[in-house]
Amino acid sequence: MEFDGTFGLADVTTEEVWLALSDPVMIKNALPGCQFLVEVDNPDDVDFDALEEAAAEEEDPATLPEADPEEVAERGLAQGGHYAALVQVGVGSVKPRFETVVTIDRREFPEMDASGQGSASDSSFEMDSGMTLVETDDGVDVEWWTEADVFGRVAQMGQRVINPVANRVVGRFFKQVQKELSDVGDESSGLRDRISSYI
Amino acid sequence: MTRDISLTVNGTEHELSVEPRALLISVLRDELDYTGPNVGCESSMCGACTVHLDGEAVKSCTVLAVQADGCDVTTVEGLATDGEFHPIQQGFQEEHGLQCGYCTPGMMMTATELLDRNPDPSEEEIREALEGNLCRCTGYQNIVRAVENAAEKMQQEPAVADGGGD
Amino acid sequence: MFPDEFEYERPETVDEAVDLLVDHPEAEILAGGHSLLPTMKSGLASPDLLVDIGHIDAMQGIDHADGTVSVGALTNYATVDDSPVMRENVTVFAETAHAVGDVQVRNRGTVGGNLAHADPASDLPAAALAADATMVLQGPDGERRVDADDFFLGMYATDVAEDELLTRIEFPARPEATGAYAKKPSPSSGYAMVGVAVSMTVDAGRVEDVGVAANGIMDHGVRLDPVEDALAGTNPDGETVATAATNAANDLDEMMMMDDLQASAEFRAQLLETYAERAITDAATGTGVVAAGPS
Amino acid sequence: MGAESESGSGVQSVDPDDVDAADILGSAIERREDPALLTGDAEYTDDIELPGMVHMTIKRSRHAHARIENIDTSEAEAMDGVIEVFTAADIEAPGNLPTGWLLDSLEQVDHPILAEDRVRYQGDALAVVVAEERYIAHDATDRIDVDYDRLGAVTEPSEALADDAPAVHDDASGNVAFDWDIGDAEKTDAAFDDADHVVDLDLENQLLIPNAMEPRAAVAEYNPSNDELAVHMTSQNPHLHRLLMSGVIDHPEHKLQVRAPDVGGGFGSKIHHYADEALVALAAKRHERPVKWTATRTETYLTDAQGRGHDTHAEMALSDDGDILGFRVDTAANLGAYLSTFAPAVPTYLYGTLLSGQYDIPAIYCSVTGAFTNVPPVDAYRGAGRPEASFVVERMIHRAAKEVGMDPAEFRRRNFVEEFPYQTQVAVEYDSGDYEKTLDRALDLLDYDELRERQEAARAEGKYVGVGLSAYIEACGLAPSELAGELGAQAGLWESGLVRFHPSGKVTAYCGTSGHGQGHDTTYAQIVANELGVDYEDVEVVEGDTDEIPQGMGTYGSRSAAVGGSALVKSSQKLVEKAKRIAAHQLEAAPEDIEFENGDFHVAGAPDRSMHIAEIATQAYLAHDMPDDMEPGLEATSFYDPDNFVFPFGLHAAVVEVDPDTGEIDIERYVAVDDVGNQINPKIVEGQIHGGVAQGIGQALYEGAEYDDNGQLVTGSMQDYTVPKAEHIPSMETDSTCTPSPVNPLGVKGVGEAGTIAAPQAVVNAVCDALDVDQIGMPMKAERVWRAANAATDGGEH
Repeated sequence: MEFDGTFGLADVTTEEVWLALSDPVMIKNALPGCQFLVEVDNPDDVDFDALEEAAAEEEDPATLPEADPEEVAERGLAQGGHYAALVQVGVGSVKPRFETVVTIDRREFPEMDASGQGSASDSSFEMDSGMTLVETDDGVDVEWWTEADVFGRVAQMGQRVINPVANRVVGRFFKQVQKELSDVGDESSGLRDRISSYI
Repeated sequence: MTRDISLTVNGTEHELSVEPRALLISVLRDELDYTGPNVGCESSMCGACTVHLDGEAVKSCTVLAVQADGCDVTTVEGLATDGEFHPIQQGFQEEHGLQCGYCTPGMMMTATELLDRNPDPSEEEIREALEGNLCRCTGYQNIVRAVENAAEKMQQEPAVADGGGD
Repeated sequence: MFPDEFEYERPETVDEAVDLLVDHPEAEILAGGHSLLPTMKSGLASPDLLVDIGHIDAMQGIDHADGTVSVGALTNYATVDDSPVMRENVTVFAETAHAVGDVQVRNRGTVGGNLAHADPASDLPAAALAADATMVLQGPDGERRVDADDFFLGMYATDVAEDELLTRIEFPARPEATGAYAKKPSPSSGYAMVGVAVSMTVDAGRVEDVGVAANGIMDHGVRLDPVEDALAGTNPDGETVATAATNAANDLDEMMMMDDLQASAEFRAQLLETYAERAITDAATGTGVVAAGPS
Repeated sequence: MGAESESGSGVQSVDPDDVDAADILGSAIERREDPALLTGDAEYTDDIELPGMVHMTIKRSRHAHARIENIDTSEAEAMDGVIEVFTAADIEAPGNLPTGWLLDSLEQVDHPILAEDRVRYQGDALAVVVAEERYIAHDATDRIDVDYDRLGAVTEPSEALADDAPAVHDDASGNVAFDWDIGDAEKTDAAFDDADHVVDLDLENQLLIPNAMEPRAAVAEYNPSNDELAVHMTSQNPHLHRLLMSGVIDHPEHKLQVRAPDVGGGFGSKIHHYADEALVALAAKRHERPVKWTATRTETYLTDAQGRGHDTHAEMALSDDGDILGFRVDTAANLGAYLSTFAPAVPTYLYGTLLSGQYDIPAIYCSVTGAFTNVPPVDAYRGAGRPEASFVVERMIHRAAKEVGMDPAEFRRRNFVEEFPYQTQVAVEYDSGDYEKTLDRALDLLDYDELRERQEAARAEGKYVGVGLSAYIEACGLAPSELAGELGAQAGLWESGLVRFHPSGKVTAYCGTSGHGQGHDTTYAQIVANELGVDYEDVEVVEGDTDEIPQGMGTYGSRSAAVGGSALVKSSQKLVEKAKRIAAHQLEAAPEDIEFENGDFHVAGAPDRSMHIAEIATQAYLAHDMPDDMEPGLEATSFYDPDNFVFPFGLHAAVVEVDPDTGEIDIERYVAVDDVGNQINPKIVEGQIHGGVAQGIGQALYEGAEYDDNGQLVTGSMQDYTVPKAEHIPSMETDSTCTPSPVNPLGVKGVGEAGTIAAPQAVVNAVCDALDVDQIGMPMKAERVWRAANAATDGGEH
């Protein structure tokens, strides 16, 4: 399955969007059903139960605009980095918990590619995604694409729901991103300048 | 964790203890040995498991046994009385309304409910009523005839019971 | 296949049920079970706790008083289909209930379960919208009423909170209205590829009041405002209806249109026009449901 | 027998008590199978409950193609109620499932019953769970954790044969399972060189899922003290299953019983030997307890052998006058991930040999490439090869008639074979036929000329009415064994029949076929009662049990009446011969002076000096007064090996109206005129036609296994794969003509597959006719038809 689209963000700069979309905390907050998103050393050996416990105890650090841009840049997604996430996309009574590992394959401002896979009981998925930021007259367009493959029960029994659910997840994600970023644009130009310096 | 329930099947009351997740069809077949209703699809499509629950046709693969607690269940085993075929059974026999017979118990349970509601259904009404019962053998034509045949028999029967024309 | 193990509770009253939901927000509600059990059997859902509300008598039955028809959430489709009160006062809902599933499903599936499940391809959401239904929800803080227009939020998503229960659906009684539902069923599942529900009141040859809504086309039931607008005040003759129906897909967000193995979004949009025309025509002639072709 | 029915209104059944014994053969008597099936007394495999029985489930591959890195069964094994979980690593050299039909160029590949390090289709078996209860076994299956290294998958035959396709088997280069051809390439090329017109079509015959209503199931019980193993299973051919299974699990054939209890439909899917039933037998031996496995519907979707799966390019050479000069067919056939039991025969000898259809075609050439793909094994499904052939022929005929500007009925008539026997250009010789007769009968029923006028009038009003014809031919009762052997069969194609008189004069007939809905108990009793002149009620029929029946080949390919029925005739005739000698002896007459009529033996010219055959049976077992050198007893066995196939035929027609706005197709009429030779029970014949047509309409309009790019089955339940419902199938008008077959003593031709072979192209031709387009793919779902209609009305490409 392939999905793609363009999402327009008003009154922000490419650098702000880049920094925000590189922030695992912000992504975690924006992604529906995401319990945690943390960097891991070995993508083949992730203890999701332990990470979930840890995530439940910790409080999320602040994101932009409250956060210090330096800290955000510090924890930002890195090329070659592996990130573990637990995503529970609830669709009515169907609430599969996908244990997911994402790798940032390429990260060159203003473009980023990532790939990942995950599994939930007798289903699994694989995906390749990418995005490019394009400056527009009144802000930034996020051009994104995802190629996703689903296997097992969800592929077989849930065929009817995959497309709209994926569309909704993506839609909500960008809406949330937009909401968080609109605050960035409101802030003093000081923050803007500081953000630019981390790109 | 199990739960005590009571089911009256074809007039016989059964008290039993079931897991909440046990499907009515599993309990009927595996616990109580009513193997007439069959399992065909597990997606609530084929209707081979159709039984009457308090007089209404239901797919017993889509009802938990605990939901049927206290209910009257009629299976295909309860159609004939005193060794005498129900008119729907006679209709299926006379019109060759079955081949492998696997869908037949469910098919007949749905058809009897149709005839209770509508004693003289048209072909279109019969086909619509059987929407939830799949048959892979007959092409449905003789099933339709079987239901029509049974409808005729059932309409004649009360006249006979009333003592005929006089 | 078989459902995974779960805990099971069977409250006898709405308050007991709500208490259980407050204590167990993760619980799934079991009404007729005809949406939930297939999902559990296919292994897609494994709730830890089922709250079986099937024995709550207060949620059963159909009442008609003071210009309002109230349908208990546990009322099954067959009861709605057969109800003279519904046929007279909420025709579109009765016609649509007749189009749900098959005989066995109609005997067992409940209108509340259907609406709360909010399957995009289900039939009743469009009828609830077209009939201007109000959903009555019971939660720990008492009763809450939600218009059908605000109730369906997305695929399997409604405005019912985790600790709330849909207890009944209220409809304005409209004995003067005709109603129809035209559906293109998926030949395999019987679910709607597209289904259009219409409730219409015509006075002196003019459309006085009309509700038109669709299932199957979007990720949730939607009201077709442009069609309603095009019909309002007109004489619903063939040409007017056909023209109005061409507006059916106008306001719909293509990105959220259903697009799957059964039918592409493009084809659904085409079907939507045809079935809107069929449903409106049928409502206009007051003859009831339009039967779809077999394929 | 042999009377042709009068009209299309359907056959009326009769109570056997109301039929004279002399008329039993050919009577539409009610079936004796029915009472048990109508009361719930039937015994399907899953109904069997044995003391101490445990349940088995199978963990199946999630992926269509992957390397298996690890299978962790520990969590499943730790569950309460789980007895054992085993994988390939836990059993000695997992057996390989054999292929029962070999071709010269065939690339044979291993097909282990449990995958070891690689899976090749979604559903490939990985591990087996044995547990005390059914629900627990299913729970445990979910808790087996498999690590996969996913590989690229391919599901379409033409794609599998492309250069860059993933390799399904390392040994099968280019995914080619075989290359096969038939006919004369040069002669056909020459015919095309001389042609006035050449037409061509790309035709896809989609993959279908059989969907017998009863899922496959098996119950095995093992007795360690005598090493006897009994397997009760959903089988169309218990003896063949026994033979193959004895090799797969290495258990002596004579200590293995395979029994088919009541079987809920098969349509081919219960012919083949799968891994699953062998695993049940293995599990019963491992634990010395009865073991039951019943497939879920999901499993039947993932693992039942599928049918069809052809990508074909066909070309036809024509003269200006409308003569067919040559026919060239190139097919890529999907064989799935492994070679199923009869898979290589289906797209070759059961397909290429039927490409002459009902027509006198002077030059034919057909080449077929069998392709491995990542879908379940593809094998015989109702019709097996013959529907594919008939589809290609009749679609091309429809196209050709249009090309030369002739009415399709007249084009057919012009090219029909008229003299029999007829030797085709593709190896087979047609036994008998009268193709014009079925065409004329069908055209009469249709009121064809009036219909064409109505079609034109409708078009003027913007309505799209179409008529589609299908003049099909099929080959049943594949034979003789010697020929089959030359063609690659690893089995004979005879059938055995044992007819046994009991001392009281009652009769039991045993046949090696194995019915599963066809009413063999009834029809065989009709045959035997007629031959022996005994009451129908006095004949019992036994099928489907290797412990009771001498040997058998089973029920498939519309062979049971033609081959099994004939074996019973032969045995009955042997009995009559022996009884005649006993009668002569006891009536003190010469055997040649004894006449046999309706069960009575009497001395010619002295009808009072007579004995009934039942009385002779008693005498044969008393053995007090037998002819010299004659053994006591009265029973006989025959192994009947026919000389040739039989070739049923017919003309099916569909009348449709198509709504171009919605793509909806309304089948207004469906007319079927079939000639299946003599009919033993016309009611059963009619039922077979109905059911076959429904499956054919299913293929034309609704059915199709669809896979995504990764080989995931996306039509994996009855919610997504349309098994036609009562509302989807029109009421059919059936009629028949009768051209007895000279091949067998009954003059029968076979009927089980006729409808399925005939129907798809009747419907497709009708829709193409309605929309005036050359081609619409199957299944003709509404959206596809809508697109075709719009392309047509826009004058665009289609």
